[in-house]
Amino acid sequence: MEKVLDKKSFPQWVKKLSSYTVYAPVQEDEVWNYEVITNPEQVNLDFPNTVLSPKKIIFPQREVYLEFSASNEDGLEVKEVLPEEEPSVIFGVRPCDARALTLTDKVFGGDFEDIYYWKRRNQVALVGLACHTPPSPNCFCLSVDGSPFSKEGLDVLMSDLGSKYFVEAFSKKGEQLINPAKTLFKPPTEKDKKELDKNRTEAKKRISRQIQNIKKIPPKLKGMFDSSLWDEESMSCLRCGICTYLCPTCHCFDINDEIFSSSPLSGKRIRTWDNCQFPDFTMHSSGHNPRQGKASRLRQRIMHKFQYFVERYKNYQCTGCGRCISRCPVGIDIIEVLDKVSSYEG
Amino acid sequence: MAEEFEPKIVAFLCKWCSSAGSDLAGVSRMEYPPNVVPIQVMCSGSVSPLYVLSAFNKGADGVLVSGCHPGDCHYIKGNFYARRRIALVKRLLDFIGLEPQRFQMSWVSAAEGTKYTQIIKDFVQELKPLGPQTKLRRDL
Amino acid sequence: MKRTGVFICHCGINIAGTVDVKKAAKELAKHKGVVHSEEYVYMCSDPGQNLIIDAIKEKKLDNVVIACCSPTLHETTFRNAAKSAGINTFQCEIANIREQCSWVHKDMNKATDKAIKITKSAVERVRRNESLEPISVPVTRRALVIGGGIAGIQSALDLANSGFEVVLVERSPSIGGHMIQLSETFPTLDCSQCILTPKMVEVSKHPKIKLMTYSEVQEVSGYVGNFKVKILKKPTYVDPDKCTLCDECSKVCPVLVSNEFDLGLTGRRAIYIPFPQAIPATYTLDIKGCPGLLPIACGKCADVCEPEAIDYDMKPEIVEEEVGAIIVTTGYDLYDKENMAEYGYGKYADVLDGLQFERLCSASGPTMGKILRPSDHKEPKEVVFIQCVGSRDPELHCAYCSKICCMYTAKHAMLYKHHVHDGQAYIFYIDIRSGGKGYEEFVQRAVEEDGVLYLRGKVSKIFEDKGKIKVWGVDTLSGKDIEIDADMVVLATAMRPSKGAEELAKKLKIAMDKDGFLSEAHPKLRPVESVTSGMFLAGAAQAPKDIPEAVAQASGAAAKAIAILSQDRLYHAPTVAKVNLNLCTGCGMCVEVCPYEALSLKDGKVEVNEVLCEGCGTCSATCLRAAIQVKNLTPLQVHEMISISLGG
Amino acid sequence: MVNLEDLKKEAKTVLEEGKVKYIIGYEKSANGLMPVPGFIKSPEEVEKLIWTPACVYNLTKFLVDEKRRKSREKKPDERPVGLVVKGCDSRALVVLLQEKFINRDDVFIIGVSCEETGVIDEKKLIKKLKGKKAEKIEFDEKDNFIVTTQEGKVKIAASEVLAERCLECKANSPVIYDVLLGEKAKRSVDNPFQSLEKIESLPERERWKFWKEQLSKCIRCYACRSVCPMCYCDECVADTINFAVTADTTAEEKAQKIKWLEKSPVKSENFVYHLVRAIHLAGRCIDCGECERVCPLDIPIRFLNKKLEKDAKELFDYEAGFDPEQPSLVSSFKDEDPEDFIR
Repeated sequence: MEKVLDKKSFPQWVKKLSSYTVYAPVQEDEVWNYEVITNPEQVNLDFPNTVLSPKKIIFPQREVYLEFSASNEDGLEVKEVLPEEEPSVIFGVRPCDARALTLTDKVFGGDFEDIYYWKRRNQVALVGLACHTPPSPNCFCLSVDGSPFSKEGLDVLMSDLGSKYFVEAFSKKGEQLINPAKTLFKPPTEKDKKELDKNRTEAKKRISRQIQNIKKIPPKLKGMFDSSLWDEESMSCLRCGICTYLCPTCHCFDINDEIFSSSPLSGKRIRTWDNCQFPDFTMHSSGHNPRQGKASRLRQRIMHKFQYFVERYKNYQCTGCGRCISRCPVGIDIIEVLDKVSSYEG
Repeated sequence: MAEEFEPKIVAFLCKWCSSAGSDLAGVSRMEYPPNVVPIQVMCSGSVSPLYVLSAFNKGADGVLVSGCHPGDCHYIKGNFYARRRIALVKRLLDFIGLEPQRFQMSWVSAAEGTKYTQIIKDFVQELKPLGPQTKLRRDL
Repeated sequence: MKRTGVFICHCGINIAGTVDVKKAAKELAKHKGVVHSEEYVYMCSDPGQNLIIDAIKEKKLDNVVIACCSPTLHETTFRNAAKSAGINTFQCEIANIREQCSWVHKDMNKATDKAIKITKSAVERVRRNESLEPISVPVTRRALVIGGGIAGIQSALDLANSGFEVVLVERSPSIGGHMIQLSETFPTLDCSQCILTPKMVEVSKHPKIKLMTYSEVQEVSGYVGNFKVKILKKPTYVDPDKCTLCDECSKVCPVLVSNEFDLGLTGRRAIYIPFPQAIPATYTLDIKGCPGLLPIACGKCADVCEPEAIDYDMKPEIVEEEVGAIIVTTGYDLYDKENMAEYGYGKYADVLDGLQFERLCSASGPTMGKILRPSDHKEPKEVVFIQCVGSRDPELHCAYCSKICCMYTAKHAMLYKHHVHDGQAYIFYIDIRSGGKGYEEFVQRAVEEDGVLYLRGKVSKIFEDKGKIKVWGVDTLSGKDIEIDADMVVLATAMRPSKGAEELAKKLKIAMDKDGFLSEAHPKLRPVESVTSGMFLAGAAQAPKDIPEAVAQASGAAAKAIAILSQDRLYHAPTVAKVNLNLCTGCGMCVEVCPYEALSLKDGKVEVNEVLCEGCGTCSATCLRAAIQVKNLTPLQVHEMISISLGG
Repeated sequence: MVNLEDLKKEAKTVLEEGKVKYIIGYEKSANGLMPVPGFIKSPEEVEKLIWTPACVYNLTKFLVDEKRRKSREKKPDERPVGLVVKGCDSRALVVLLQEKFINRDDVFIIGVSCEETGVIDEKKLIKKLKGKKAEKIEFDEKDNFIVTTQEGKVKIAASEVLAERCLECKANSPVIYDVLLGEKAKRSVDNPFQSLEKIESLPERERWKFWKEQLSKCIRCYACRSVCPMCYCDECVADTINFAVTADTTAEEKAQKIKWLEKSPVKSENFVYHLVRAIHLAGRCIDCGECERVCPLDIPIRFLNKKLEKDAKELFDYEAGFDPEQPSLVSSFKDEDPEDFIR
């Protein structure tokens, strides 16, 4: 389905979606993030990119699995806690972030279906916003099989045509978003389509950053487990969790019991995001840590994204959003690291 | 009718002065509200800021740290370190907007049963209008 | 999981009257890890203790909590009971639900809830206690007494006569303290020197006493049973073994300085003997007044000294001593002159303090026992004594009562009358405190037999006028203004801790109260012990007191010291700091805060001297990395206690 | 103004003389304006060094890595590490020395004075340039920066883009060094707590609202802790498992790890984390502002540290990072410390 929507009508569209929980980028101080929208006028799609990707809505940083309490002398009473199933829609999803969700879908929907993930995932519709200018100077989606107007993972893609949006729906979910506000949408003119094509051609050119020889990287990495490159490249790493927590594709988690009362026992079993850059990620209770230094952790991040994941799922586990580059406190640049991998000899 | 709010207070009392002073209040059969659960520590100087934050995190409506008067410390100078540390914690908690009444420090000697009684009475009175402490209480 | 037993005492109705002990026992029985919970009317009774012992054995309890009175009372009782049942004493904790709960609350429900929380908190603590045995250390069976006044002399003699070696350190050239300056002592009026000098001689001749006069304690390290003391022996420049006390040196000495023994009423030479009966009997060259130790500067004394006892090359010497116990008897000084300008003290020659008046009365004093005015050597006919000078005045001076002034002022007035029969003595007082054997009778005697005129009130003004000292005051009983043209005024100035006591207390790491007197460990039950184990207090260093009290306390302190010295080994509480070396970064912040110097850095990590550590835990709160904690009251234990106290 | 060539010359000399094993300095990045920390191992590599107003990093943090690395080596190179420090960074060195974390011989300090200026706040600059991409930034002789963008050079008043901490700086010039480049000039700062006082002066309710909103954003990436040169503990009290474990660590010791806070990034737990962090930095924080700079959620964490810095000054006349011999704030006291808050 292809439509155009006058920019002025956009809030009215959002208004029509009252049966949905609506998320959109909201700016607070200097930071953009997806938040629940109560006032459709509030939605502003003129944003660079959010700090956290929409991953945080479908795979929240903290999820309650179950609640437990000592009921009587017989033992524990355990109550499963599942996410509430409520239809929701996220506006302003960047194509790279939507592609990222298709990758986490593979992880959480493999041999084992993660019910917590899918309860939310199935209920959420993703409305994308094409990147006619790169939202970040470090965007490199083209290098990892993406594009600034990729529709992968999206239900709807909106493209800015100045005074209006070109709106494409690719799925039933997407059409269902448009249907309640049908009258607001008009069929696109040929001029609209032409402008769209032009914008898209321009958009690709505007992406200045790219990985050299990306295809060479997965096989190359295979022989680099013991390379000294990791030591060199991780020299300045601080061991913080920014690159990983902000990554739209990272999906590791930890499970903990949060005890509210030790006697009588009560608490919750929760999962939280975990982070391969933290020293405790691989810490054994014996005290042995197989990934002792930060070099091995940088290696893990790179290898997971560009070797293991590729071997398993035939995709890079990276969609080129550039967050890890822009936000790294010491300027560690995944593109540079990968370029060094390409040219690494020895 | 709703029951009157009863604040929960954790009191870190040093063994030699404040806990002894609290004992004296008992021996003298003074009366004060039962809102305080005392935790005897060896010295006010051993009260880590973590104890205070943890008490608020676990739902205390008020926290009291009480030690020997300056110069009277059984451990000579532990209370002086406590005074400095607690001053900083108190200022910081005020800064983030916790009601200043919720975190108190006192000097109570082994002979000051009356003073201990009064401090607890006042503390409970001051906390009642504030209602439950939710700012730092865990919201897990 | 550890098996815990909980025992809740009714204490008759002391606890059970306010706390629903049955409910509490029931609630505790539900608590995690509690396999036994019962209540009983008197846990401290023999049957009560047997309940605990039996339960430990039958139910194989790992630890027990007794919810009862304050741990200060029966902790030892119950820990011993636990021990007799075969578990470690530290596997027993007390939950104080009497003093801190049942006795202070009325509402039974709330008191019960609180008692349950207190008891659960003790359960959480005891479950994480380590089994510990007292730390044993050998004892150096010698003692150090600091201060050679009557208290120090008494302590030293008592220790020495019990067979222990004593090092007696006195900073002035002779022992004797203030008591040797006094003329007669109340209430018997026996001669102070006559009763003190035999003791001084005994000290000097005692084979077990090592007397170090003109010496000061410089540094103390170690711990009870094993102190190491560095003593600075100042040079006297006179070899006591050679000195024959011929006094030729002092005759040729060109320097005249104020004589401290007579409190400035007379002068002395730079080379001098403080008083004829001084112990040790030798001369001392005070270099403060001496023009120089080089023969070219003066050298007269050495020239005349036939036995060649004078040695200008004598150097300060540091003597190290090892002792097992220390008694501090540093005594008092009178309140500084500067503080008492309002009474013309220091301004008018005939306004004296009590000690100066003692010297005037003393047969060995500057006037050979005649009471004469310092200004003109005339006999004073009207003498005004003023009590509470600087004492009992929280606004301007000392808040406390100096305790002995009432008595010695009565004595002064009496002695004055005995010397000057036609004179009149007036005493301004606030009240008369004459508690003590024969004390009240003594005061009555002053009034009735010697016609001393007691005036209740304060002196408002003192000034000199035509050779008289005008004393204006009010008699608050009659309400009349009083003006006396006095010939002499004697001030009963406040007693202060002796100068240097503060510095010494810091070296010894013993506490001082707000007035600077040394703090006893407990005001009632441990009056001669300091808070630092192995260090004891006696005499006016602890608080103003008279001779019999100082002597009694000195003997008490000696007995306490003997209790330590008579043992082969000492036992020290094992609840001391413990370091997690994996976490320690060696920043040394804990080392800085430790009041006992029990911590030190070694190879970049902190190390605990368990014998010095008193377990206060200040280190643990200071450490940013939780690398140091006190055994059996660890942050984990406190964390669990906080949680359970708040209901979770 | 510090001449880059002087810096390179110094660096080259010490490397050639073998005085240092390597130099930690600022290096140009392949991508854009901001430099990266550089580890210069040979005299030839000295050319990589740069010195611009974008040299924000506090490189003393890397001494923590260096110390850990060295402790693992069997025969470590005992030569010092060369370290380029600004005034604020040098104060961090002072604290590390005070806490005996490093020895003076472990580091060869190449001090660079910020003189009358300081370093930029990248966010401020981006805002100021309104989308133009900065490629280069230089100090001007006066109070300006010269920024080169794709569209040419722009002159920007330094005060507009200087980092907040530089506007409130107490040490423009290194307080400890082996070599000093630049002048010991000091910019006069009217009030080092100006920005803090805006928050302080809010009513209690507003302060609470402010911090509740700010700290609720935290995702506990721990970048603030990771970047802080004072956060050198092997195991943080905020960690829920033991890191500092050896073969000797008993099961009981492991079981004794206290959960002062949960891993969940919810408001209450975030407060515990940030308050503990602030308290643990009391008297130690030297206001390099790195924690705030790296926060991906733009939480103004620096205020928490700044608050305690101010209190330490006001209450105890204590300032961190000037004297390595002074006892630290919480391991010392004065008899006259205020106690008007005590009942």
